[in-house]
Amino acid sequence: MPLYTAHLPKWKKDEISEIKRLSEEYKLMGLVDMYGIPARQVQDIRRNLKGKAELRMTRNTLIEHALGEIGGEIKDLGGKLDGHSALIFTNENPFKLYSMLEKTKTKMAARPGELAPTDIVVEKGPTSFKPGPIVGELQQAGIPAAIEAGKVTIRETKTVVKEGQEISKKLADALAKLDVKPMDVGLLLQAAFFEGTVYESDVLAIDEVAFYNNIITAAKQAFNLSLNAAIPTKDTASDLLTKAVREARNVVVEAAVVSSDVMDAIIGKAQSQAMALQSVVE
Amino acid sequence: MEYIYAALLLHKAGKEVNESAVQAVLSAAGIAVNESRVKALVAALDGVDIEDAISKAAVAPVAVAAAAAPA
Amino acid sequence: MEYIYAALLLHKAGKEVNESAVQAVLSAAGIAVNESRVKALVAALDGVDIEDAISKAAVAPVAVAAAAAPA
Amino acid sequence: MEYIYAALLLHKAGKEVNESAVQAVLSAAGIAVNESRVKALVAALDGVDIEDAISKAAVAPVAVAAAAAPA
Amino acid sequence: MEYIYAALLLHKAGKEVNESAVQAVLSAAGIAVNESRVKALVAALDGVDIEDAISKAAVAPVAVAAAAAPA
Amino acid sequence: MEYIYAALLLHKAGKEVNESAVQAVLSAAGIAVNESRVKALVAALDGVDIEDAISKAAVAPVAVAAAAAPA
Amino acid sequence: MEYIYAALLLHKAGKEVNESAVQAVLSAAGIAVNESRVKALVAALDGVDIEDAISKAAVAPVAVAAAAAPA
Repeated sequence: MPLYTAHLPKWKKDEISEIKRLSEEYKLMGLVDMYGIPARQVQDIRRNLKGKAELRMTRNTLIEHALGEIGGEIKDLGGKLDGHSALIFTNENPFKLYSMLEKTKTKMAARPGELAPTDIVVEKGPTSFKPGPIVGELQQAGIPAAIEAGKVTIRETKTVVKEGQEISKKLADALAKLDVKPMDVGLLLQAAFFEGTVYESDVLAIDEVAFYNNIITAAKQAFNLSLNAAIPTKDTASDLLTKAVREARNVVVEAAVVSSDVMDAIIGKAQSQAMALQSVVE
Repeated sequence: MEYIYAALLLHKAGKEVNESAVQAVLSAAGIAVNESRVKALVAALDGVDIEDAISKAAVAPVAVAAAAAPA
Repeated sequence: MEYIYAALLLHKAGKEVNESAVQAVLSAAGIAVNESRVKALVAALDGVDIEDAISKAAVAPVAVAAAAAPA
Repeated sequence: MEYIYAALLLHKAGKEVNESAVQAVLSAAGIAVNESRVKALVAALDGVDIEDAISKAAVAPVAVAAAAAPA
Repeated sequence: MEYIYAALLLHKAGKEVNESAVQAVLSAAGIAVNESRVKALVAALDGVDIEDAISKAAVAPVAVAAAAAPA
Repeated sequence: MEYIYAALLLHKAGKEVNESAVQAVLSAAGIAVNESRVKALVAALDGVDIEDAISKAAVAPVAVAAAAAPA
Repeated sequence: MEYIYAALLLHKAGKEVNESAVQAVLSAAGIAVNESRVKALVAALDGVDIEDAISKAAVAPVAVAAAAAPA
């Protein structure tokens, strides 16, 4: 390996050793896709990750060199490299990094030719524009614009492009003017090397809402099982008693078994039956 | 309401809700019976599915709860 | 439920809900009266404010209407 | 209410809800048994589908009022 | 559920809900008692305010109804 | 509640919920296992359709008050 | 769902929900453990208030009804 790098210029050698140093300093080394992220957004993301993760943009060839010199399983990361990859380092595990990156996503305007990530809707209402050629531009983009009370106004809420469809140049321009930012931009974790294993993006995506709902479901199932199978636990003993009493009350009222504790409920039922019948009769 | 109770009583006991039966029940309760009200009751109940009408009473509170919940 | 209706009938008629009165009403309806159930009913009603229990039932349908309307 | 608990205990255990069984359960719990209440209970439950009655939500006017009030 | 009713029965009778009492009630009902279940019940009930749990039942039916309504 | 989760875990894994299996799971979690609770759990689950029991909503009475309050 | 059950089991037992503990519980239940799913579980739980999620489960039946009612 040293022979291989021997002929590299000094800045390249420095870059490679910097990557190696970072890979030793951090538990996780990952690849993120930088495609289409404007410089300003990259700055924002870098700021948001400060103290949690370090982003390093460098040439693919240098990354490959570094991976080769480190050796071992980490070389598999090289297979995930593409022209827009950057390196990311953190001490978090890959799942946390993934959700962290999801959270640092920001919105930006669509560029011509991009696909709508969701249905793009233009809301009804006045705009800040004064009457002028803008009205025609909006209309040509399929946006129902008109002049009302001396202002350019969107006459009705309209879905201008469906999810997955291409955004035309006219529409992209019009949306930008209306300050509609439909595109999510952020770093997409392509793969991560952590504690001896390479994790690919498909295993890293965890739907946090679904996950939370699963916890609730599990707790509900446990509660249901405890009550329905009458298994008393510390958490459910009181609920079990209430269930039993409720069942007893139901029987009392349903079968009109008189019992001093529930006479009000029985009379109430008889009375509401009487009122129901009366409303039919009158 | 006592006329209705008498009708329900007869119905629950599986008896026919006719004028003489209603009259008998009310009298037994010591109520001075108004004959035309008995006639009106029996006439009004003609063709009414009492069981069905009663079961709506049980439904009412359900509606209350359901309606109250999202408020 | 017929025992309860008999009690409500007597109550509405302003009569005391005692064993013999309940028995008389049920018999007039042609019901074979179970003495223990009559006793149990009268015992269970002791101390119960029937008017109060009735008025609570009255709250329900009103609430239904009120709650259902804006829904 | 203890008479009902005894009945449901027997029912849930798959036993017949008859007078002697109810009496035995109540006595074992140290309750002084009132024979006519036991008779009344067994008579009232005669012909009742207990499983069905258990699952039917009883109309509780008091609770309804409480729930409806803040709506 | 029979174990739970046994506990309620004892509570209503003003007795302590302990292993031997639960066992006695269940045996009187002709149930082959599972000792572990009795132990588990008594252990789970330790520190539970039974009266409080009972009082909640009066409110519950409305919720049941509410939950059932849209189903 | 951990005993219930152990049962759910075994059930979902397609394993039989028997004493030794429950014990193994709880021990692996570092829990000092109470043998009679394990026995009680397995006994209570005997004949129970777990799939059915976990999906049938059991209303938590405590929740009623909480849910009703903001209504 | 087994991974969630394992996590809740550990949580309820007052144990830390870490990778080795989850792995041990799942293995004891005879489940072939997927290491990266375990890692994902532990990572996803970080920042989740399990106690809070559990308490939502108790409220849920009512909440479901409330949400469904106006539909």
